[in-house]
Amino acid sequence: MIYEGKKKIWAEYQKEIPEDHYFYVRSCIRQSFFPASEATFLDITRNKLGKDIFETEHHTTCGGIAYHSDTIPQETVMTIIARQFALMHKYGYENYVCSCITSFGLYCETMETWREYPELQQKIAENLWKSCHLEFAKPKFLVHASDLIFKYRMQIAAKSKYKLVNKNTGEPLRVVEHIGCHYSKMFPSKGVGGAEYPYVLVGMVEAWGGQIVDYPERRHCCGFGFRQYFIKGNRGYSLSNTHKKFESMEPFKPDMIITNCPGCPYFLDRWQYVIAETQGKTYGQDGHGIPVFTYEEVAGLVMGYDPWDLGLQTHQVSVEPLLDKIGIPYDPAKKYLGKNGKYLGEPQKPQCLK
Amino acid sequence: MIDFGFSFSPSSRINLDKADKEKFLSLAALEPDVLKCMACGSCSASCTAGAFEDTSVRKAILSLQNGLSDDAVKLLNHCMLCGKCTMVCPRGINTRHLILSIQKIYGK
Amino acid sequence: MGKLYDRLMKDYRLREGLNACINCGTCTAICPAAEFYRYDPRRIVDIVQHQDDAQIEELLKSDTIWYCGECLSCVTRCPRKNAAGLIIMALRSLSIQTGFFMESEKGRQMYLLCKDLNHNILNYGYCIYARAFKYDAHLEAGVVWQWVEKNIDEVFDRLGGNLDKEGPGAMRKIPQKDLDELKKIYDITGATEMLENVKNAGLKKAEELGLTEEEYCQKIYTECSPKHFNH
Amino acid sequence: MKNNILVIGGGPAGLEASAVLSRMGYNVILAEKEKRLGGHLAKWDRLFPDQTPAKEVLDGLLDGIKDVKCFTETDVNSINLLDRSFNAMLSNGITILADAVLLASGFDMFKAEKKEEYGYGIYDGVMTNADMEQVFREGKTFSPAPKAIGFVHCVGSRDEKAGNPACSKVCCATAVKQAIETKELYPEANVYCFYMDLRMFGRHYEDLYLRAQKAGIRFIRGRVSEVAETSEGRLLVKAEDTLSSRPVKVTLDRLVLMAGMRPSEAGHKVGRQLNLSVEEDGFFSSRDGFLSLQKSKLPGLFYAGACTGPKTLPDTFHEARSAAMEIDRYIKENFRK
Repeated sequence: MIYEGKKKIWAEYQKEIPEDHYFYVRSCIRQSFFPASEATFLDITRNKLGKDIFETEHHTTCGGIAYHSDTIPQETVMTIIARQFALMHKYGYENYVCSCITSFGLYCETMETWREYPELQQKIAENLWKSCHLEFAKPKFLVHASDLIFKYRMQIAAKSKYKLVNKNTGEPLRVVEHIGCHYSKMFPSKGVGGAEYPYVLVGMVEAWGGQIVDYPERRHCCGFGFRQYFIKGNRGYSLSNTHKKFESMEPFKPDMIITNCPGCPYFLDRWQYVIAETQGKTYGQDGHGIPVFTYEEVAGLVMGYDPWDLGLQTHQVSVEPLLDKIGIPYDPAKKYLGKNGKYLGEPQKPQCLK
Repeated sequence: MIDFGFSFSPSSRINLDKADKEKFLSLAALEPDVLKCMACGSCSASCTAGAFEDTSVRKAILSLQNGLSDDAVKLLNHCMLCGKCTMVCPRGINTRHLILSIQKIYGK
Repeated sequence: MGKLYDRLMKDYRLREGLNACINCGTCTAICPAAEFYRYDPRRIVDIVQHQDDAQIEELLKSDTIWYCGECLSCVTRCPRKNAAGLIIMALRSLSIQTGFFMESEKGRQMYLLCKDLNHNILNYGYCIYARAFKYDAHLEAGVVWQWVEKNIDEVFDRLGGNLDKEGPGAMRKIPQKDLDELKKIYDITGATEMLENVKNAGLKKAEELGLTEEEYCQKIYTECSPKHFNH
Repeated sequence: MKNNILVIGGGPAGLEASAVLSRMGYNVILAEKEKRLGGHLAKWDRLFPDQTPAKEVLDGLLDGIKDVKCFTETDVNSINLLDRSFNAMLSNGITILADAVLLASGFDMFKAEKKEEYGYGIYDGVMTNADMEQVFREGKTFSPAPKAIGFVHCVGSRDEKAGNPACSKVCCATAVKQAIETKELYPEANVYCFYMDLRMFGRHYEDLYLRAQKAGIRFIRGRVSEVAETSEGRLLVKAEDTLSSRPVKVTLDRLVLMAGMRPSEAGHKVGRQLNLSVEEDGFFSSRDGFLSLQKSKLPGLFYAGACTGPKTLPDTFHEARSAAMEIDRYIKENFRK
């Protein structure tokens, strides 16, 4: 592997990411499975870095998952998107940051289609007025929330308490990155680092002391596949694709996985559980899995957030071996406590996965 | 063990690393012309059995190259050895003879 | 040029996604569905570009068009700027419009997908709504999700969420006025009508099979014929 | 008085045209930007279809230019048309007044790193056709002996995303030739060619293909989709075997990319100064596509070789000779009345 070669490609995909003043839009999946990640994103950007990230309770889903499950027409999803953009405009913002990769890809695709077919844009603007009495507008800058954390990665590093380093050996942790397919595969220029060697997560990991591990199925989809997951009879597709990735990364012995898509960490985490429970196979050390994180969780960890504030207790693959490796303290007794210290009981133990 | 209600799907991907080269080389020693196929499809187009069953010399050769010998044998199962494919092959492969050799080496 | 092809060409995704295909196979080479289903996106693009309505109709009635996971990895690779994934999306829409989706096992799954996802959107404002995501239907979500489900309000409070509460935050209660706007969008952009058609087609089928709605849902949720797979 | 003819480019086209013009009695001045003459030919080992050593051809060309004034490592800094002669200032400070100019600026190799998914310049085992010729030419061997090697046709050719929708004409035959040479060096290795169409159009080319098949080289009809590095540092290559409609993967030690032809940057620099028109593919446009192939729209300025699109060496030599004849006719009609 020639690192310099990758650097040359990264240099060609420089995406303009404004420093401040964003309209924030949440992700359905991240809210459901990783609510603490979105909370951490807002806490870091607003309270630690002093940025203006605005959220309104009036925004909704972008409809992307329903659209990619083929259950609503393109015109419907475009009008919902137009409504989100219009809210941004209404609250006086022109930079739009979204938490979801499916949304991000769909926004890029939609804006490109509008650009190519102005008559369609006109129709959507009319739909928007008819349904919501909102004024049509488009963001000046569209970024994914991982783009922003990438932009602030050095500031985060400067405030960090821990590094992605094995405290016993002093060696950088071996980190696998997984980029959501809809981040840049459709429009390479919209992603930091392009489509083939995206830099958005690599940059974070490098800034925070870790070492990126490239492996043959790095670019492969986690296997979500929308309808391929929602219908139980189709889930073999989803499972098989994640399995293919883990078989490919196994010889590289990664310490952890970082992701920028909300769905991927759920799948990469849970399919390890299914593989372990059905095949008896685990990919981490001593019967453990390889822990999978959102970029917000990793940012939070290096900045010294309490792992249970980050929601790591809701992962199926246990994170403790990695926390020990880095030297991040945690209180096992507090893992399953509610907000006011109420003990919520413990989840059952998996049969195979430690 | 938990029954999740679904299971792994078999992969369709041909893995050339695992293609059995030895057997193919022994076929090529006996039938050097097997190497000359350029996948034009004249054999399949003229195949009498191919009109009714999945029979194709072209596909059988390809399957052997890909290490899928069971598929290859299946693709020749309904061959009646009429020899039309031998007549039309632009590379002059004695396909009829080749089919017999494939059956001999790979058949059960 | 056939009528189905004409209808496909009205779809912006087809116009964007179909240039001349050279059958090079870069899409199929890395397609997650091509590896785990009997599926070859290259051939779909080729069939569509031949503009033969009989073949297109066969596609619209087949399981084939429902195998794609819409990851759009094919888009990056095509040397002719085609987008197999977008073409599939257009084919699926047409299959639903024509009612042909009811003729394949995978197509009939539309009933449940339309019902669940859009129920979430129109009632809560989310595609995925944590409270509706049940361990019983998702054993793979793990024993940890069983725990989350049991303590869902506590867990969301603990993790900085705002489950079903007023104001901004994760999984907040989205104001009714905003949900009403979503419903209006559905009404004027054809989603309501489409959902109604999918629903009626499914209920009719259930009746034909002598199944209750619940039994029918269970059937399409779990069934998976071996014909979809490679071996 | 001898008429001055300026030849821009010292590759096969420029050398052969210079030789013919000089035999005709013209005063030929040749400007070549590189240190040595011969262009891409000088970097090649053997030539398809019969594996003639490139050096033999190059030596033959160099024999013909004994009376030509050659400036190497010399750019054309500026050039313009004065009345009916061209005034060119070379980077070595010499100014030339020429009655006719032959543009033989050839082609640049497509930059294989632009096909990011193939990992040229990133994965150690990935190389180009030109790299492979250098290996052959220097008599180097791969150690340990490779177990599997692949050749990828159409890299940066027939590829709209790479900005080159056209076929580069020579890559199929080059790939098959290099595959045969590789198989000769490493008889135990599995050798694969990934192609979309095999364009073996020339005399003896199909024989080359047949020879490769008989040598056991495997032809896979599918364009390589992506390349990655395994934990052992080998290359995992994925394509579709479109003839069986199934995805395929193979692990290789080396992957050779057939980088195609792009218009020469240096040629464009000259072209811009003279307002020469280029077609959509970036190559210069001839006055017409049949009878005036060697003529530009500018009187006195002629083309030969790959500056008007991908060409084989024999094509290039034909063009060089016919350009010399066109120049001769032009000089006789315009300067000797």
